[in-house]
Amino acid sequence: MGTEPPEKQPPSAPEGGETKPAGSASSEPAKPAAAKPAAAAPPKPPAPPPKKEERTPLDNDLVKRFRGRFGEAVREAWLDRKQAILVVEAAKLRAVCEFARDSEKFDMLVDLTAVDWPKREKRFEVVLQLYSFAKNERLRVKAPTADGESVPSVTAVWPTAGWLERECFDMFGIRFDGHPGLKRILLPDEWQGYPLRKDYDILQQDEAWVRENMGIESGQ
Amino acid sequence: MQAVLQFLQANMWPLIDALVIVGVFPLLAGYVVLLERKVMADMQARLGPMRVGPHGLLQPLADAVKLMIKEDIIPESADRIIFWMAPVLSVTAGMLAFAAIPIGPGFLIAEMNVGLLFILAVSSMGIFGIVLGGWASNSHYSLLGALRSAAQLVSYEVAVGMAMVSGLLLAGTLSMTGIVASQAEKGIWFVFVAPVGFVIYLIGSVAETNRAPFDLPEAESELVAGYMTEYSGFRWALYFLAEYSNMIVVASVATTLFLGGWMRPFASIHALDFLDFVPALFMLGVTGYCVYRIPKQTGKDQGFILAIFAGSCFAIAAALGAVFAPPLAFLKVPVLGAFWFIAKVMGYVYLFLWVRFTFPRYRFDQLMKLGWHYLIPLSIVNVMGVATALVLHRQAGWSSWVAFPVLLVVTIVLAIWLVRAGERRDQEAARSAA
Amino acid sequence: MMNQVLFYFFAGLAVLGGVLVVTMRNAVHSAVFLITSLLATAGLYLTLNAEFLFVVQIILYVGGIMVLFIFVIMLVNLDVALHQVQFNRQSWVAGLLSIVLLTELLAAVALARSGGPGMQLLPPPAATATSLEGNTQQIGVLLFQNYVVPFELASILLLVALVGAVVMGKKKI
Amino acid sequence: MDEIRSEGMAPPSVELAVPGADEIVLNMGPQHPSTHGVLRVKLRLDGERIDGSECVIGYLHRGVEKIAEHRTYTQFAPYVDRMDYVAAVSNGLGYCEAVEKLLGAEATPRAKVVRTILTELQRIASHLLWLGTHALDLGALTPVFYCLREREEILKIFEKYCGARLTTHAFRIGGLQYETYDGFEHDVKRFCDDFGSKVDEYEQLLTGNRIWVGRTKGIGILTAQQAIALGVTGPPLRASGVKWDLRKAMPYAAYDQYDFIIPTATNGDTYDRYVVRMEEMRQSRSICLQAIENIPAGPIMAKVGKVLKPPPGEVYHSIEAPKGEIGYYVVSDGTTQPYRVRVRPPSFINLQAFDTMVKGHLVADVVAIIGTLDIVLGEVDR
Repeated sequence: MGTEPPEKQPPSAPEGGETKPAGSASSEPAKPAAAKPAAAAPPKPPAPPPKKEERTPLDNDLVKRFRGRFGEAVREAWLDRKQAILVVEAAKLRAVCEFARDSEKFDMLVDLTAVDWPKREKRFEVVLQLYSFAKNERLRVKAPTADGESVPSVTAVWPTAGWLERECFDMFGIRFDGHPGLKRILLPDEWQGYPLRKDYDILQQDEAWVRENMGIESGQ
Repeated sequence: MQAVLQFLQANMWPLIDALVIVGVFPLLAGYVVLLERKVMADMQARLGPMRVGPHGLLQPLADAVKLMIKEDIIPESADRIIFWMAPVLSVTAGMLAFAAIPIGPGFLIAEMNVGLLFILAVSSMGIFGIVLGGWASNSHYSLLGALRSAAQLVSYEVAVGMAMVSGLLLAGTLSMTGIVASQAEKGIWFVFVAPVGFVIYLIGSVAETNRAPFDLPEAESELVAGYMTEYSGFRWALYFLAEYSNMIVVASVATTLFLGGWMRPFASIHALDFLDFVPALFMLGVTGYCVYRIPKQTGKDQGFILAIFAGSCFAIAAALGAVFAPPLAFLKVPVLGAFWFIAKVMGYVYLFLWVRFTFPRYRFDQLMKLGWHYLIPLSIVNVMGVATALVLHRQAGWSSWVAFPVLLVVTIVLAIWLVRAGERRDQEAARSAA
Repeated sequence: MMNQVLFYFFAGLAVLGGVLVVTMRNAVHSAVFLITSLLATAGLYLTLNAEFLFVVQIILYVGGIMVLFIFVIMLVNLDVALHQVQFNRQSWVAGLLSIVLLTELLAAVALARSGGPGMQLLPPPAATATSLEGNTQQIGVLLFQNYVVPFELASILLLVALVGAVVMGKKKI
Repeated sequence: MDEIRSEGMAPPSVELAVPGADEIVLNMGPQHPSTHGVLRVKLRLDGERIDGSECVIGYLHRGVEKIAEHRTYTQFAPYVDRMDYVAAVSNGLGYCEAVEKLLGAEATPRAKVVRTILTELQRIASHLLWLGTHALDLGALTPVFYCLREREEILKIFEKYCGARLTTHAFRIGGLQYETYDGFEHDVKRFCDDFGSKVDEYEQLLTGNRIWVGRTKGIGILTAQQAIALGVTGPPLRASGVKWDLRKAMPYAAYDQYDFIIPTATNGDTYDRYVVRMEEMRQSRSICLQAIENIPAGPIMAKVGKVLKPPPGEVYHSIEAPKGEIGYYVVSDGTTQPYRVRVRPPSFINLQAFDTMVKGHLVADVVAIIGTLDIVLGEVDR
């Protein structure tokens, strides 16, 4: 990847680059239920301005409850494309998840993955997609973590996390504390490196393989 | 030497019969396979083999040639001698059983007074081919298939044997010709006297030949090909041959025991004697259809092959018709008998195929349960019912038109009760487990 | 003549099979030779025109009992036996016993041939092949009329053995 | 089924501890006729019963998520077809809608309806393939041919529409690439009209069959709590009694315009999943028939521009694929290439429930349970 994204935008900073205002404005009335915001938040602006800012800070009841329970551990909360995002401290992840499941009725862990941001202070972001059957709402919980740090496993909260955390470990090398069997899942056990990290170089892998197995230098 | 020659001379006709069966049977089995594939294709909205010969008529020959020239592979860790011996044993047992099967009133290799038991004994030896083959392959799939096969055959043999007993009680003899003669004498096929026995035999015989839905030993979704997994080429073909010969043997036994053997339908009603012309007319019809299809074939050679086929069908039709000529009258009963026998066997085999393409496969414990919990008790009830009816008929002087239906009703009522009780037991077990 | 050829063939096969059953190291091979031996015995019955016995021998011993034998042999891991010495020190006891048995048999045959008093072990050769036609029926009559009590006793004994085996074999009933 | 002693296995797994005296470990696959691809299952057996299991996956891993980072948004679209290759249209729909959401664009009404029709046809095709292979696994030889016959009709419609049958790449970001061909409505209508009686025919073959019921009832039970805890979605979740379908819960494409019901069952066993899928096929047929009545006129592509440069940010969008919820989590850094694309594969997550479902069953039931999960290894491994 050539370009590095803007690392951390202040939530209200105007967004540069090309904009496509037509779609987002007209889409609003067309899909009344399609993209329901995670929480029907009263402070949200009723009609989104046709500009390109997708990231609006979120401070609705749901976030307030999380903040009330975990205080500073809930770092940030915002809406992106009408989807609620909650950034929490990695160390508190499990407690937050338990709270989300038990008190906020987010009873299904839809997905657990990670994103690598090499330039950030904490390069990984563990991303959990939660869903509540009772409220028909989604919530995205993010927990930044640095390379070498480990994140508390949420397998005890949602058994789904078992394989998802293994995949995360497989692809990013993020360790999950308390996972019952953290080992590679998609890649062979003897695989070197973590492919979905941004600095993972396939050429380097190939050269190493050729050197090791064929005894020649790769021509790639 | 002299003695051997004498022996050969004395037993010339049976030996020739045997040679004919051994020589022709593999071809026949090949055509049964073709029939199976065609029937399957028809039921599954397909065409089936169409390439080798018109409508795939030469497919069996092509298959045979392919299997014979295929590389012969013996797994390295296999027990070579037993691996070699097992399919031979299987096919021997299958073919040996033909010795006692009366295809027509004269067409029979060995007239034995224990013919039925002989068939039972010889086919029970066929298990060894399967079990030893599975063991000798030294593969887990094979071994599991072999073990399943052995357990299944031993279990269902009981039910099949008891079903046979119900027929034997009616016939009063173990001789195969005697059984048919007895049906001719009584003027009724035993299937109408002991239908429950026939149904049990039908189910049991499907299980005994390892055919779907009881094809657990070779269930491809679980055990790849069961005991045949490591076999290839001609050895595999031998197993295949054994399976089909077993099928034909059980069908022949059913035909003899329950379906009146070589007798034509309504043999005792002389008003229906015109049915004797059915064989010739049927073959004529087949000939006519072949001739009708000849111009529709692509290419001359295909048409030529179909013409040959039509010619041979016509020859058979002519032979079936010729027996009505007075000088050949002595051939009438055997030739027509052979036709009816083969027709009935094919009808029975068709049932096998029909069942195979319709039903899913049993699980092994369900299969064992069907055998032990339902079929065996039912067969015992059935034997008792038939025996009671016979006693009432012979000793108490009841009319057979009263005794047998009454006992049949009793048997069926008991059977229904048995099934219901079994279901209730299952439900209770499921409830207590949950 | 033909009968004699067949007799010696079957008898030889039976003896050979018997010897190989004992000497084979692999249990499955032993079982195969036991089957051979049993089949040869069945063949002997056939030469005697005892068709029913022939068939029953095959159904019961070959088709029934031997299948279960092989079943068990395959289920139980017998690889250990392959590496053990088969002829241990008891072999001389076995040898002695077989010599005693052979002497006994020979003596019995000799005595019967000499036709001494009370030594008519073999029935007089009155029954010819033709008169044996309906021997199935004769066996039936003997078993179910003349010897019905011993027959039933034997059945009960077998039933007891069967139940006992199930009770011992099953972990919980 | 190769028996592997524990020391023969490369890494000692945590779930499968060293087997005890009475336990053996049975290995199914990766080359096995009924694991539906290259799935390897290690079963720990106590006699005939299954004590525990472990799925070994990844034999078909192609690094789809990594590939996405080196392609533009448009270039990546064909790759998603290769994940669940028996339901490529659904995968494509999910991806296209996710990127549209990221762009803030929306497909035109006409495109939406055509997308709905094709996706529902794809659902029928996927379920047909499932039914055929599932029945084949359980020994019923015939249904698979009937199913393939009907699936062929659907694939023909796809072929006429976009030229491809399996990996269709039918949609584009912002709408459709192709206008529907002449007679599209007629083809779909004819298929739907025929299909109703065909489903009844399959049911006649299987539903009341005692062997079928015996093989499927009470096998692989998943309660609603277990299903939710394991993240199971799609028909397995609905068969457990949770009336939840993304088409209703968070409508996408044109689903909010049509009447259909969400079939559910109560026991959560293999039979119920079968019943639910059969009913789903009927519902899909009904949706197609409703949609074909009134396809709005208009353009098929929204104005999204030639070069797609979504503003920085991220979006998670999921649709109800035939196998469950397929979700795309797309992160944009404002360039033409996605910064990260995460696929939430329904097969992968549903397969995780295998261990729960298989415990206490017989080895022969493994085949039924793998079949009833309706997994595609291309999607499990990606």
